[in-house]
Amino acid sequence: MKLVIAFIKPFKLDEVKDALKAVGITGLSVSEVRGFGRQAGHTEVYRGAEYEVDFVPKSRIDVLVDDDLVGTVVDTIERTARTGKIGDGKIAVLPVEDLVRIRTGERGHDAL
Amino acid sequence: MKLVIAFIKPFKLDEVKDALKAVGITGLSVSEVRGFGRQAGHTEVYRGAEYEVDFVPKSRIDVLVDDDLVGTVVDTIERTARTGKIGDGKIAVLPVEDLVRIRTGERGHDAL
Amino acid sequence: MKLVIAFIKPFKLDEVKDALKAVGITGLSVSEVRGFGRQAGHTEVYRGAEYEVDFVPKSRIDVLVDDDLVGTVVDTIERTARTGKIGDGKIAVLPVEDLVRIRTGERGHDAL
Amino acid sequence: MEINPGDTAWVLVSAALVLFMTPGLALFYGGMVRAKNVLGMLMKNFFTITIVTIIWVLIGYTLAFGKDAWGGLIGNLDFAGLRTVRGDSLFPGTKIPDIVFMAFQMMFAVITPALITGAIAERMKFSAWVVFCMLWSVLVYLPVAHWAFASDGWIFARLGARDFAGGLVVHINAGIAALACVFVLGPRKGFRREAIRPHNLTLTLLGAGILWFGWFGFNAGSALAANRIAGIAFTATHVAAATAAGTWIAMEWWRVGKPTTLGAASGAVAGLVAITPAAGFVSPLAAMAIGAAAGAACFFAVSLKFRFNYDDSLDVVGVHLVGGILGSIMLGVFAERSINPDLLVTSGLMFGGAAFFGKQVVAVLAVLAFSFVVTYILARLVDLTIGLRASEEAETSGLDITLHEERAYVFTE
Amino acid sequence: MEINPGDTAWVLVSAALVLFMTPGLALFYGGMVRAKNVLGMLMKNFFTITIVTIIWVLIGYTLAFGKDAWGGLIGNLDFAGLRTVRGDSLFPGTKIPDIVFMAFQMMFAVITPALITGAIAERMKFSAWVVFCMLWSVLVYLPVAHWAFASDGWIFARLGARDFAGGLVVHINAGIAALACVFVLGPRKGFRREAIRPHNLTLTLLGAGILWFGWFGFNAGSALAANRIAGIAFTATHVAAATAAGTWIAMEWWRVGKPTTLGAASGAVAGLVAITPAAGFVSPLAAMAIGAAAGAACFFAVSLKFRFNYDDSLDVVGVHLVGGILGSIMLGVFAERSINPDLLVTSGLMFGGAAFFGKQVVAVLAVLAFSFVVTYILARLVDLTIGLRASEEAETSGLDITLHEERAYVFTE
Amino acid sequence: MEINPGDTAWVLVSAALVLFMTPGLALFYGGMVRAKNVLGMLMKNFFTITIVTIIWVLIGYTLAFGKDAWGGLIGNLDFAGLRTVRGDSLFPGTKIPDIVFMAFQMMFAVITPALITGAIAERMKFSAWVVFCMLWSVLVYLPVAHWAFASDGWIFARLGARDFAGGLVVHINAGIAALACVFVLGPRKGFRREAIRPHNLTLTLLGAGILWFGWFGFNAGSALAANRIAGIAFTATHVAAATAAGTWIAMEWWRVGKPTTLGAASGAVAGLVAITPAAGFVSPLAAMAIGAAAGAACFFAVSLKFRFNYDDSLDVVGVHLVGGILGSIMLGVFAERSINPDLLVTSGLMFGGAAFFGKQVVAVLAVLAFSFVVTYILARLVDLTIGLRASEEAETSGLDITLHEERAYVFTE
Ligand SMILES: Nc1ncnc2c1ncn2[C@@H]1O[C@H](COP(=O)(O)OP(=O)(O)O)[C@@H](O)[C@H]1O
Ligand SMILES: Nc1ncnc2c1ncn2[C@@H]1O[C@H](COP(=O)(O)OP(=O)(O)O)[C@@H](O)[C@H]1O
Ligand SMILES: Nc1ncnc2c1ncn2[C@@H]1O[C@H](COP(=O)(O)OP(=O)(O)O)[C@@H](O)[C@H]1O
Repeated sequence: MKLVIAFIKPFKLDEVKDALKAVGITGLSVSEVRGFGRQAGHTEVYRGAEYEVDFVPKSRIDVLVDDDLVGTVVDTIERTARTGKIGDGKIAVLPVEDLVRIRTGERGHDAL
Repeated sequence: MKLVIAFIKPFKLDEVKDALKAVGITGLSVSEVRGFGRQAGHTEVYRGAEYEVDFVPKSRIDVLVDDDLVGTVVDTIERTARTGKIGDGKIAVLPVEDLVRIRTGERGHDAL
Repeated sequence: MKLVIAFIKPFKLDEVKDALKAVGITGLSVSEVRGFGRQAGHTEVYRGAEYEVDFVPKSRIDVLVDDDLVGTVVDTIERTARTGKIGDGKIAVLPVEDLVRIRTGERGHDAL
Repeated sequence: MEINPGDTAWVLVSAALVLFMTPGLALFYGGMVRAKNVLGMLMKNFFTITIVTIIWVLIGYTLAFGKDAWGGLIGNLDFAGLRTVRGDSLFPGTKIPDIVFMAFQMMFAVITPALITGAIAERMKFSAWVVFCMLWSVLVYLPVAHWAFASDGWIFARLGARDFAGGLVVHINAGIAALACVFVLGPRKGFRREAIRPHNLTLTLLGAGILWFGWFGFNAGSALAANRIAGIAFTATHVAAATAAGTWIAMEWWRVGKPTTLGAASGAVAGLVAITPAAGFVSPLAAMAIGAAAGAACFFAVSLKFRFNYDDSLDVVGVHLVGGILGSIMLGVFAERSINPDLLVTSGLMFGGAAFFGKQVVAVLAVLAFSFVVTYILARLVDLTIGLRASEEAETSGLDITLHEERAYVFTE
Repeated sequence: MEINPGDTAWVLVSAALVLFMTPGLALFYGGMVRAKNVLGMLMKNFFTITIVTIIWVLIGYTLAFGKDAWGGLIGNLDFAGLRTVRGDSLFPGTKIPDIVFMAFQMMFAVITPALITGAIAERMKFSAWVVFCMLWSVLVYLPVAHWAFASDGWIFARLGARDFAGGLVVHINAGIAALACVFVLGPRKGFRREAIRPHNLTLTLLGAGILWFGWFGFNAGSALAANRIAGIAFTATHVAAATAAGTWIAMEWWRVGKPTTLGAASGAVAGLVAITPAAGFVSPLAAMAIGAAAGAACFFAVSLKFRFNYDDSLDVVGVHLVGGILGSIMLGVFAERSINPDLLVTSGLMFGGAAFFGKQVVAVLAVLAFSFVVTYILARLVDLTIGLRASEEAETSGLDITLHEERAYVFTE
Repeated sequence: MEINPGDTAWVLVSAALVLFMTPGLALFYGGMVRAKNVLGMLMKNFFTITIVTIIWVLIGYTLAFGKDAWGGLIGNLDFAGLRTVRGDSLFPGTKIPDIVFMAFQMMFAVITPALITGAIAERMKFSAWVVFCMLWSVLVYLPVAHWAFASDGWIFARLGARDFAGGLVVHINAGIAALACVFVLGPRKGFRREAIRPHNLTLTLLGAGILWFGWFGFNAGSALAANRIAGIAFTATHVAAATAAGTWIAMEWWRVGKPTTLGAASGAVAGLVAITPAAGFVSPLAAMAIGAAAGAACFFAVSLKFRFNYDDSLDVVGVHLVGGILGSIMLGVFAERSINPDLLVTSGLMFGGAAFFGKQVVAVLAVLAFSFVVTYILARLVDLTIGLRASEEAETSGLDITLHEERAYVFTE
């Protein structure tokens, strides 16, 4: 059981979600984050005062996934989230020791 | 040391927090996420155009917890967050290698 | 490869980010969370009715980092985020099994 | 007699101002509900404009301002469809065209049921509101408006009580109806157990600002002329609002420890409500006294719902009912004949007019009884037929998504 | 003849109300775009006030209301720089100072191009808007205003069609121009593929409320006096808006399943648009009919863009063009000479005036053709020179950050 | 002489419009602070209405408009408690009831201290504001209002300078007071080090729209009649606002690279401020010149705080002080006697009236000196007694939670 975390460009979210659905992923969770990285932030101007804003908006996807699907999930995100421009983001895979579906109490594989 | 992550229905948040407090949990962090899963999303209509919105709002809870309390925490969340209807969400347990309390620099067990 | 997660006071965010940049961190992601912990929440009053709000706003930082930098990152966050008052927050280190840069497909160390 | 353009200009502006109050009210209330229900609240208010306007044109104006019919219960049908209301004659006793008076009064008919939406917030079905609002406008609002506003209405003409701009007709009427609705509808899930916090106080404060602004049309426009009575009413309105906000904040600071923006806004509205029946009849200092009393009384009144366990969600009872009663009664104390000799036969209690005081009390009681009983029956009726209340699922997920399939805010795109 | 202070007061207030409509429109539109583009939308609207006001003072008023020049295409330069417009004389046919009439009309010139911003939302460059708006005001708005509003304009004086407050000059004119712009500009990225949802419907509803309020100045102010015609127009305006909101919601409930707040707001605006040309010429019941037709027609019209694939983003075509045509034509049906004998020579179709109906049709076609052709040429011109469209990058990241270097909302600090 | 209903209608409407400006200002400012302080900002503005209204009724009106007392420092107590202000007589020199004039002027007294709240944003205690605002209204506003607005005030009657609607009394007065307050209060934590960004520019733009709308009442209402001067003032107001927004945006585009919505709103307000003293005395083209100068001058002025290190947080000094001085001086240049022969004895510099120019300069200097000195003393006094500044903790966590125990936005429920 793994947790795949991806930081992607927000406008790619729907595409990624649909692609994951297509390869058999039944669930995921998304949050809005502010990313700092190689991609430059932007300037904001208020009454003549300029502010450098380092952060750019990103979407974070968390997918809990069976070991045998991890490769597919990572590949799918990589492929659909890629624009080839700086700021496309990262994918990380973390080990999960236990997993529960709250509704039924099912554990591990069955909880997905 | 573990990190317990739970995706639950937002209106259950207060109940879950109070139950965790009751079993001796001294801290947790909550964020708002959009979940995709078995639970159907909803339709939105704007000037006659319909949009399927796959995502439903969920609350994500992150609890850092000692190894011996993990079972209690998972059970407590499972019990209090359950409505029995689709969309109750998941609980995952991840290994944590190190933990620090910023204020004091305490590590591991003492940091909680 | 590790994932360092820190829950800190929001007004410390810029300082922490700048310090991490200074020690060679090239990226991180930030989200807004509501924290529950030793630090007391606050009261809100609406038309004479008082509500205890247990949660305080915190910023969550996620940094993916090479094994050899983990110590530096944790120390840096600890040092810059500390005010010495209750509510300074926690830092957790989680193992990461795989890491991909979406733009290039680079893996592991090279993805950072 | 000729149309007076100055008077006509003022009443036209006032009508526009009163119309503007309904969106203002929508925002005032909308900011106080949770984010998942804000559109439901806005919708009930906006659509009330539609419902009442159509009724008003067809039969409302004539039932309110036609000559006594049915033994004075209501007006006759002389003006049905407004066919004979085309500005060719002046409205009796004024120098403005009848159609201008009609338009001004239309806006009062619109906002009165809208006030009730604050009490039934976050749980009533939209369809139920549409039906209830139609019935209530016809069977409760129009009779009461006829009694107190029409020149041959029994409260005005026979009893001799006075209601300058709608203490009886608008605030007591809507306030007691709100209470009846809440009894039938029951409380929101989580009432008294959970924190049900306003989701956007900037909307509420904006709404309060619009209400205050519009209320000048409501009260000073009710002089139906740009004359000194309009100036008296204008001043009284402003002074009462400002003073009531002050006393509410003072009470809050003293009893709760912190002065809140919601308190300031609520206090101002309480003052505006209380001065409504009295605006054209009292001096600035009397307006200050009425405002001060309203701020303090309504501050206490809004906490009664927790004590007696009725979910008057946004305090329609606490502010409009209590403020309306207070103002109508205090008019019986502070009215000065010398201020408005045309409309006042005697002064109030303070200036020796005990009889007038009594009349005000009778009028208040009559409206309370009539409105409560009829509203209660109507609410039960709607509940038994199509059901008043949204499903539990809708209440949990929010009315916006479930009833209107919209989300108020999408900040992430 | 003397200035009439009542009339002057009413037209001054009306001018202020019409000015207030432009910020109202900005919010109405601003709430409907995505959060990343809301400031771009507000900016185009606010800055239109600047652009048009400067033009108006220098040459606009005189080109619109100067005596026929260039064979009646436009007015002459008698009032250039407003040097001779200083309130020393009455505006002909009224009892208000010329400068007050000038100020009232200035606000119409301001809001008309602002209407177009709804169609080109979320993708037009600000610089392109500034240039386009200048050209369009001078080359499209001013001629059409002269034809239909000036006492010697050919549509008013020679053809004999009527436009009470701007069905032709404002709504058809801006609506068809919006269509031409959209043809040149092309659709937003993701149009018809992605959900492009309103980001803040509370702003949109607030904007609708302000528009409704301001429209009383727009329509009833066009009587240029505080008289019975103002009362007629005021009533018609309100009744049409309320009814149109009602039919839109009814259609939506029936065809889509859920009544929406955006639908209610859109319906109200559709009714306000449709009654604009007719407000001072029809009875309240006719206003109700016009409103009902507008609500239904515009409800269908807004879905045409998906069928025919033009990205009229916020439905300027569906609401203003369709509503404006409908109202101008229905005026040809419902006009009653007895309501406004000074301005109407005959009644409409329903009262036996077939000729008048024909004139209305001709006027509509003339404005459609002129405005479409000239606007299309202007838009192409601007596109070929400085480019109409923001970069793809800007469209993806949002116009606010890229064009204005601002963010609308920062809730986390 | 009889009341003129047209004039009365116009001044009543204007009073309502000026009242509406205070909530408008609250939103304008509220949008510019950080989300944690928005309610603190709204509260200070709303509550200023309460404070000043109560003072005005009791002693304010009489001290400002009573006959010269204390050697002309202030008015006498003839109208204390408004006991003799009941609409029974006309206000001298007008055809409106005294109570209507009183109500109109009350709204000026309300908004003037509210302007100062922009400078002390995000750090002043609410309790300190309440006390300071009371003292300032009585000891600074009322004397200056008496000098420049009362018919026997020395600036008006003896010096012979002119202030049509409050360039001296409102804008210079509040602007220089803001500077004095900032000196005593000190900068916000993080000033010049951190980005302190507006949290909600849609509120700010809405506020700017309301201010613009209300300013018609402020300036054109100051004609105290619905006459040609009102038309002149109305036009000048609008033209100056639009032009100033244009020059500010042009400067910004040129110097910073991007035109911003905050710039457009700020420019408009700068133009409105600058035209205030001059509105009823100048031609439309002169208004355009004044607006253009104000937009450019204030654009530069707002950056001075970074250079000279005073935290005039929302640019009250940069906009109101600088704009007010500019407008009062430029009135000395552009005033045309032929435009307003009743109030102007001579024209301005451009039309040969060097003396009048000098008088304007003297008046400006007098108000600057008086207001700065007294305000500085008052601010120190309040600071030494109850303390002006919120605790560091409160400043970090936000005034909303700590001072008012409320949160402006809760979007997640
Ligand atoms: N070390 C990191 N830890 C956590 N998130 C990161 C890290 N590096 C980058 N990110 C996330 O990925 C986003 C894109 O990274 P960036 O360096 O800008 O581009 P790229 O991934 O194309 O090299 C960042 O905005 C941030 O959200
Ligand atoms: N594989 C997954 N990875 C991450 N989050 C998930 C996953 N599956 C479900 N979730 C989260 O749990 C929520 C509920 O899941 P859902 O499938 O709708 O219901 P249930 O858990 O009752 O089967 C989702 O909305 C999402 O937030
Ligand atoms: N066990 C925990 N799991 C997850 N987050 C925690 C936990 N304990 C504390 N936190 C986070 O750290 C923040 C600070 O914790 P708190 O107990 O208030 O102070 P301190 O860390 O100084 O003892 C909390 O608001 C919460 O966001």
